Amino acid sequence: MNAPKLVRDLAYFTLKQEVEEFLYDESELLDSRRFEEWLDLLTDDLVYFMPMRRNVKHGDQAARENTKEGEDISWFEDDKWTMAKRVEQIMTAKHWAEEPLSRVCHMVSNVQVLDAQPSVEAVETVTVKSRFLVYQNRVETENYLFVGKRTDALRRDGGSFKIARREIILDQNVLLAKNLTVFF
Amino acid sequence: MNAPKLVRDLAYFTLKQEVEEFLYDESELLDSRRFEEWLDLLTDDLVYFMPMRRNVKHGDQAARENTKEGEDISWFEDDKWTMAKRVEQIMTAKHWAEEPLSRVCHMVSNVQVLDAQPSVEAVETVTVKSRFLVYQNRVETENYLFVGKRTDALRRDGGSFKIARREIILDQNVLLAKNLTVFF
Amino acid sequence: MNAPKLVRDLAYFTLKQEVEEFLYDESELLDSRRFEEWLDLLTDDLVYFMPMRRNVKHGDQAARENTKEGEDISWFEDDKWTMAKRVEQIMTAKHWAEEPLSRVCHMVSNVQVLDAQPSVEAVETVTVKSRFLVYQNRVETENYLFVGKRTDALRRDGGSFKIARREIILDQNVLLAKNLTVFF
Amino acid sequence: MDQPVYRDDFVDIENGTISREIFVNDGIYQKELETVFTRAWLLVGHESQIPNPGDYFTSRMGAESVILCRDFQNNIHVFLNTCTHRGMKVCLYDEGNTQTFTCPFHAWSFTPDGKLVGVPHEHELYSDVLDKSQWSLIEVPKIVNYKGSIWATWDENAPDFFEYLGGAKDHLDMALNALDGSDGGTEVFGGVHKWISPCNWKIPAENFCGDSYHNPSHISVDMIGIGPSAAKGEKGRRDNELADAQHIWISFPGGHGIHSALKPENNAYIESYKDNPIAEEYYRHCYEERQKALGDKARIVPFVGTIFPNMSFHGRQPRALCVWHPNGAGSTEIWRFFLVDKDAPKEVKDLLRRYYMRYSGPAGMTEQDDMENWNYATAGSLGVIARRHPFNYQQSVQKSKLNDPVPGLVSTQMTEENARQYYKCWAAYMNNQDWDRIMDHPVRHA
Amino acid sequence: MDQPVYRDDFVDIENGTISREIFVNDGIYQKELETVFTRAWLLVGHESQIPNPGDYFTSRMGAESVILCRDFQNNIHVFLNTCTHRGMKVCLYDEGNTQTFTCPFHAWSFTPDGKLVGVPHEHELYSDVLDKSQWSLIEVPKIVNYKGSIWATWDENAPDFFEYLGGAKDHLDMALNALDGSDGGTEVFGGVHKWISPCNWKIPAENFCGDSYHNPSHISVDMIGIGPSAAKGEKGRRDNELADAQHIWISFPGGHGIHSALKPENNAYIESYKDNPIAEEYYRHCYEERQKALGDKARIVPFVGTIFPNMSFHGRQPRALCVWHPNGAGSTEIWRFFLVDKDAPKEVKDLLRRYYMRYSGPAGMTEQDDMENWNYATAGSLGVIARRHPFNYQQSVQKSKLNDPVPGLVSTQMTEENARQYYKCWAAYMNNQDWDRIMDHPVRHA
Amino acid sequence: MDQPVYRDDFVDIENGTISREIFVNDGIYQKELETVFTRAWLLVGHESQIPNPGDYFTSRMGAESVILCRDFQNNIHVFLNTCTHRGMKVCLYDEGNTQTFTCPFHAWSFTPDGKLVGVPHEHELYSDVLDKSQWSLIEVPKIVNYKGSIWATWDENAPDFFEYLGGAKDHLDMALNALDGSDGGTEVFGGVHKWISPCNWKIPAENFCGDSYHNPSHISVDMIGIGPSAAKGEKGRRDNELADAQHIWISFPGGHGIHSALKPENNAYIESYKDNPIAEEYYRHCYEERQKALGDKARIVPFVGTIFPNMSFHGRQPRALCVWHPNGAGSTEIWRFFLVDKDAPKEVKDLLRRYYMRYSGPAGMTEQDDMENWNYATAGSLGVIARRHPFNYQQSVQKSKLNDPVPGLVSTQMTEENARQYYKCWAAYMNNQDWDRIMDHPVRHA
Ligand code: FES
Ligand code: FES
Ligand code: FES
Ligand SMILES: [Fe+3]
Ligand SMILES: [Fe+3]
Ligand SMILES: [Fe+3]
Repeated sequence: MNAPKLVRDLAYFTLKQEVEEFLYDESELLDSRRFEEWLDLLTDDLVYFMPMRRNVKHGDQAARENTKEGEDISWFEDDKWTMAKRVEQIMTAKHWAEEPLSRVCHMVSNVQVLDAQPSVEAVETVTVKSRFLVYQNRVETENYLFVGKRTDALRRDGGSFKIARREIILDQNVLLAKNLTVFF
Repeated sequence: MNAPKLVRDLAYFTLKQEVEEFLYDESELLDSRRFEEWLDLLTDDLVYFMPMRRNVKHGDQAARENTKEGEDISWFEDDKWTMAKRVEQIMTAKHWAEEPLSRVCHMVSNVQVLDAQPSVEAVETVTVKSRFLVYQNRVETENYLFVGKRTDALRRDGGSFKIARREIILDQNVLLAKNLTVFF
Repeated sequence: MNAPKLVRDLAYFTLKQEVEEFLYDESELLDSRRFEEWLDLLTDDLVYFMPMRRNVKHGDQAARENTKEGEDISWFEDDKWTMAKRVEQIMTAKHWAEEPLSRVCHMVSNVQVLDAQPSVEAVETVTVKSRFLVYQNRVETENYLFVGKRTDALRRDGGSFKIARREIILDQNVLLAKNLTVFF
Repeated sequence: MDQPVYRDDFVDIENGTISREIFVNDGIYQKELETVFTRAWLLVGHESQIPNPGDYFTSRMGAESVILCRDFQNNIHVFLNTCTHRGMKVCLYDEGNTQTFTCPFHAWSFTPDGKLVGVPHEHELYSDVLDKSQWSLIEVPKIVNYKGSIWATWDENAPDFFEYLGGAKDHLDMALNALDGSDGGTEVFGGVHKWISPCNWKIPAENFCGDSYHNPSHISVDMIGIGPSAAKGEKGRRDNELADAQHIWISFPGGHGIHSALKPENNAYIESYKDNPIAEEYYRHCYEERQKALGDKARIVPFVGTIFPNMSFHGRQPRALCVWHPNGAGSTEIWRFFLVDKDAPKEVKDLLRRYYMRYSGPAGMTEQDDMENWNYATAGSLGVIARRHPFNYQQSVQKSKLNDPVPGLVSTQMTEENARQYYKCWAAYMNNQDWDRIMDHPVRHA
Repeated sequence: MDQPVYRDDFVDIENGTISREIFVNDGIYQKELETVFTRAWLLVGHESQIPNPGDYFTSRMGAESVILCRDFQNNIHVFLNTCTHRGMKVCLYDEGNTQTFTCPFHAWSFTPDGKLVGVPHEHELYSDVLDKSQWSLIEVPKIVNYKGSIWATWDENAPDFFEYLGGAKDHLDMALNALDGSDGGTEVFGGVHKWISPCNWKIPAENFCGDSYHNPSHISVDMIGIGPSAAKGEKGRRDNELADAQHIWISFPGGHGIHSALKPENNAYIESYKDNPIAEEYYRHCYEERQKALGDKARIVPFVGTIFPNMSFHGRQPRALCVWHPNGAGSTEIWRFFLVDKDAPKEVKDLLRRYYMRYSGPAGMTEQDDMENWNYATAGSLGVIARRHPFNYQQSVQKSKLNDPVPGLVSTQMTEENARQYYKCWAAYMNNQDWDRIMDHPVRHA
Repeated sequence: MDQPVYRDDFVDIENGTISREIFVNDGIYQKELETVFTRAWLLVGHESQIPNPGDYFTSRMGAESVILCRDFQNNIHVFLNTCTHRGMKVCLYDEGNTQTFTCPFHAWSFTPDGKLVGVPHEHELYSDVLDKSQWSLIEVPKIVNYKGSIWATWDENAPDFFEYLGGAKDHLDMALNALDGSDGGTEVFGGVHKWISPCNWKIPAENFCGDSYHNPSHISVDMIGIGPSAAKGEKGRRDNELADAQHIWISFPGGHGIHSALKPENNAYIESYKDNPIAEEYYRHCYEERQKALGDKARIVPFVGTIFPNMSFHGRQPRALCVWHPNGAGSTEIWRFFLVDKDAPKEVKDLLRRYYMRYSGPAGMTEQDDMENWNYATAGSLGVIARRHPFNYQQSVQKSKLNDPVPGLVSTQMTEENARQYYKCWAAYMNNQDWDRIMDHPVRHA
């Protein structure tokens, strides 16, 4: 089976546990609305990308299904500066779309370590895939469910990691939410 | 990053694995409707608390967002005796709200070990945070989705744990279900 | 607590990690529509079973709640040949119910190793329970959520496993989807 | 198509039948919003939720969001939660304190007394056209603060609240007064239960107006015992202090239905908080105090009741004020405010809070089974064939007496008379009748 | 607004056009519930689901829940699943066995023959007012057990079932008889497929009344082969035993549409279960037995058909009885009961079960593609412009013959005549016409 | 019940009030679909989305799916996405290239010019009955390609597009021309934003027709700065190149409303892409080129506008074409196509893409706050009491001038005149008036 190629040895599983901890801690920061602390988890050269997804005929998926980074309009193609602005906006307390603040829950599952460079033992950058379910509930009865996949490039940062790249595949075509004010 | 403070060493990960096993086994008991066995997992001094959540203005969250334990009306502020009564009620086969029994699925993710006392190595009490998705399906087409966070105090009990305290944060304001007959 | 009986030692946790990797890699194959590769994960004597679930009175569950394998009509009671046909059908690009292809996300959680034969150390067959949330989104706004449990018999296959049996408990009565074109 | 206009034969209280249409028909639901909820007195909240100037609590009247607030002259107001410029909700919070309600859309701002005080660029853009005084927040014409409970109506011609309440007042009083009888000595706990229940709003309203016949709904809690003496082995879902009392079901003009009880002459207190000596002591003490204060009148003890159209109360445990907000023909948004004696000891308040939570609301072991029945009674009446078969309301027809042994149309046996009168009154609203006809009732002809 | 009353020009079978309104209009949907489903004979279930006294199976007629049960005198009944007191569903289970249906709300209880036998406190509360005999469970006036299949109608004036069925009976018989032709030798497997499909209910009903033209829907299964000889390399989705047969499409009074086939004189059996020798042997054997029993009549072999309004059957593989329950103008709740010879060997039953599951229902590789088309044919007709353009039903107009070569209005080439007659009959119901007009049909004028 | 027919007093532009009914009433919504969206010119897409023969893009007109495609003679067509046989959508893809649209149901097939070319078994089943030429795909009677933007109407009697557009053309031109003024020098980026917003479709349409008064909606982005000079410390959400300009609000016949600006005589370029020297250089260069080309006319610079009924554009940053597709009285499906100069350098295109994404759409920091207001302005107007209180449109009543300083009904101060005229025109459609009455407008009487 054409699975991620790393040897599943002790070093691998140790790294994976570390990565899981990191992703859970990250979710916790977001759901407890500690947005500035969350920003600190992003590298200065962050790429935060969420394409739109089209209905195309069998065989055309690779070429046409997703909008292209660096070329098309997508849902997100942000850098760190923009993410910081998004946080800054929430903090003004005048960002009506998040006032009152949403109740958000990030569930992360299926964590896969796809790659580790230069090596699992002395990792600098690890490529991680995960599944997410983000539940957003606002005001009285507004309710949105976002489900999909993330592929992250995590860069070693002392005892922890920083997010250098996050590609988010949201499994929707017409967006089934009025807004995308949550972070994924 | 202001993450849980424990050192992520072997002892930590071993404890965490144990805790995950416990939470999954617990879900399995609930979903297979082995309620009396589940009751055995609760300490006699159990506190089972689920606050209601309000929409409040930016900055007021800490003071006003959640109803307060020991003071306000909440969704649940139960002790073991009450939980036992809830189970007893289901077992009468006359608890119309659970007759026929719901089809329930507990998904637990993002397990975080926040604290271990007195130490990870010789743990007496471990504080665990997790995310849950509880899917409830009843009769023909009744369908409810509950998503949120739990913070548990697990007390060492021989080879396993018992639940001494469970605080449940359900990410809703107006409850989007007719009943709360499921255990979280 | 009447939990799965295996001793939770290092060998156990190592096996469990392996199993989790396998299940996540499997989900990834499905969600990235590498269906033929996924077929290779199924043994030739595969049993793929999903019963229907009835509303019955308290006490009748064991006898009457689920349709019976080898006797009743269920949602699925397939062998490998049939699964291969299902894949073959998608590949014709004329399977209208999957043309355009759905956007599918498999979230797997609560992985439990229920049994390992002949032993955890030298495992031939491992019995694994897990929870799933399968999110399916099609065309413009079609949206289906499938939540439930799987019990798999995984057979050792060199460094990995193959699926010899999968029993899927979908927590629904009247199916709340127009079709069951996704694999669970 | 599925929405015939309301027909008078839908409510036939002489023969004790009522059409299912009134519980499932979308057209009738719309008409209710227009004829009932724009005229009747509705419960909005409780004074203790807005103690200080600038405090507000976002509530609901019928299907609409309203703001209950206290202005800086300490006057209490109820406003429709919508900007008069272009309709944006001026408040998206459940509660809080504010100087002004400033609309997020174009920033018109209103003070807590409703006045439009801020209009950006008013001079350049609106000079001599916009009369600000005509564009205040939309306010209810009538409001009353009754022992802390706040009520309002959209009909300026509605009778005053006490006339509207009539004889039901004596019974509602018992819920709002302290246990020792002292006037309005209650407050509401923090935390208002709000949830959505798939039933027509009139079914729970009727349920509380005196449907004691639905006891079988609660067989499971009655079997296991969940009351304040349950740990000591008492069964049942509630204290047994009515063991020796005569239950009475009373209907009043305006459609209000009450279920109270009359204690025997000696009027002895019955132990009913055995699980907690402090509570037991408190209840006994209050009971005796009340008897000293009220004398023979103390023999009347409260149980439950419904103030037309959609407010119900629990006068005894679990003491609460409920509102059944219409939310579509087949959906009700239920709100419940829980009452407790202001001056009760902490132990008693805690015991009651816990009891309330295990008894009432979506997590309440008792009410869960009510809601299951309300839900599938509504669902079971949706069909074309079902709608051809009216509900049965023949229980204790013609068995009530006037003002005997207490004021009102009284039955000393279980009865659906309260329900029959409730729907007779409801029909008067549906026919847009004047207040005389609405308040028409057997007791008026006594 | 979007609900004009039904208009006669919506169904124009002379010109072969039918308005899209009848598939998407909410008002017309409501009218169907009131005019079609309260009068026509509907399939409720199968005798083999309730073998013993007290057994029940909860089913559906139109959009309403009904209970199919066997009383203790062994009589079969069909009741509306709603309490006559206040509408609560008296049964929330899919199936089971019970002494009484006791309502969870106020505990009125009914025996499986529908009688109201338990009314708590009856004497005190209902003496000389409640006539229990008038408040039994609401029962269908007409019911029939036809070879194990149970049918019912809400119209006491409806023609008897066999008159209603008319010539369609011979074809439905073939689905219900055993393969060897022995009378009603079938049973249903445990497990009833129930699912919700976003299409108007008439689209699948029409699809089964003889729309053989939609073969392109199934190109994917036809390409890969999923039938009982597929493992041996046969393509197609079904056995090929009709290879040498003359397909015939037949319409009958009452709107029923049948698609059967006529084998050549020699009527040779065609190998079609190559993947399994036991099945092959069983089918060959039954085929020959049937021929012995029926002689030349055996040349007629079943395929599919629709009994007006919403029951369809598969007479050949995958043998099944289907009901298309209306569930809103754009939604259908589909139920399917799978048939098999009572006395077939286990191997054959197992092979068929598996074949049925991979062919039919939401997991069925064939039906999945039908549903995709039913779904988006409905969705594609919702719009204002779309509604201005009727559907085309011109296929083989005027090409059918009367009673040649078999009874009925027969076409020996693919045709939409069955559909045209189906909607002509549907229109008669919509116009509340009498049964003579409803049963009016070319064969009546032959 | 809640659907009174449309009443003329709902729109009272003399007194500056408009009833909330028109934003929440389901009956009025249905009538809009029938009277407005079947007659007005609607934006369908952009030529650059279908460059080659056989290319198609699936779009929407009103609430219906349509196919924009290019046939093999290079002609552009717009078809209803529904099969003329039985309604199945002939295209379930968002875009692609095809030889034919072949229906998955019964395989009728249509070429990209709409012709029905394939009917299986045509000869046997349809000989001399089916006139294929009458069953082509349903095509719009009028279509126009205007500088790449494709527009269509279902009304063959509609005025030609340029007559329909009238004076609004000059302003829309500025969005579709390149920055240097060269004719139609724009293309759309790949990727069309599509999302569902819970508001009535007219609220955003009105918002873009000149509601500059809603600036307070954007206080958060204005506080922090998100524009192309923000990294250099500029605040505000957009470049400040209008700092020295005179804003003008213009209404045109047909209900179109425009908000543009008039630069001072010297018409100096204002630095506004400080974060990126290449962009700064490009903008300055284009600005000067445009001035050379247009001279004094270059002083008019675009901002935003709405082409009646549901198309809006952003002429300046973030340059885009928006469509507010009706999706129910309380729901709008929003589509946005983003424009950029064909010949702009990659750096500029990238900078703009990123700016567009952080500004517009569901992830746009600016538009998110608009949508919050549109959402709860709709929700806040649903109630029975709310509907009794009309919206206020009194801003700058009678303050507009005719053709001064530019053509049209012009206001040099913020105004709701564009909105008032928009709804006056909308009312004409609702009353099924002829095109003369629809196009009636003060400028016609100048
Ligand atoms: S809507 Fe409130 S200020 Fe305009
Ligand atoms: S509803 Fe069935 S007993 Fe009252
Ligand atoms: S619906 Fe398109 S071919 Fe029949
Ligand atoms: Fe009750
Ligand atoms: Fe088919
Ligand atoms: Fe804006």
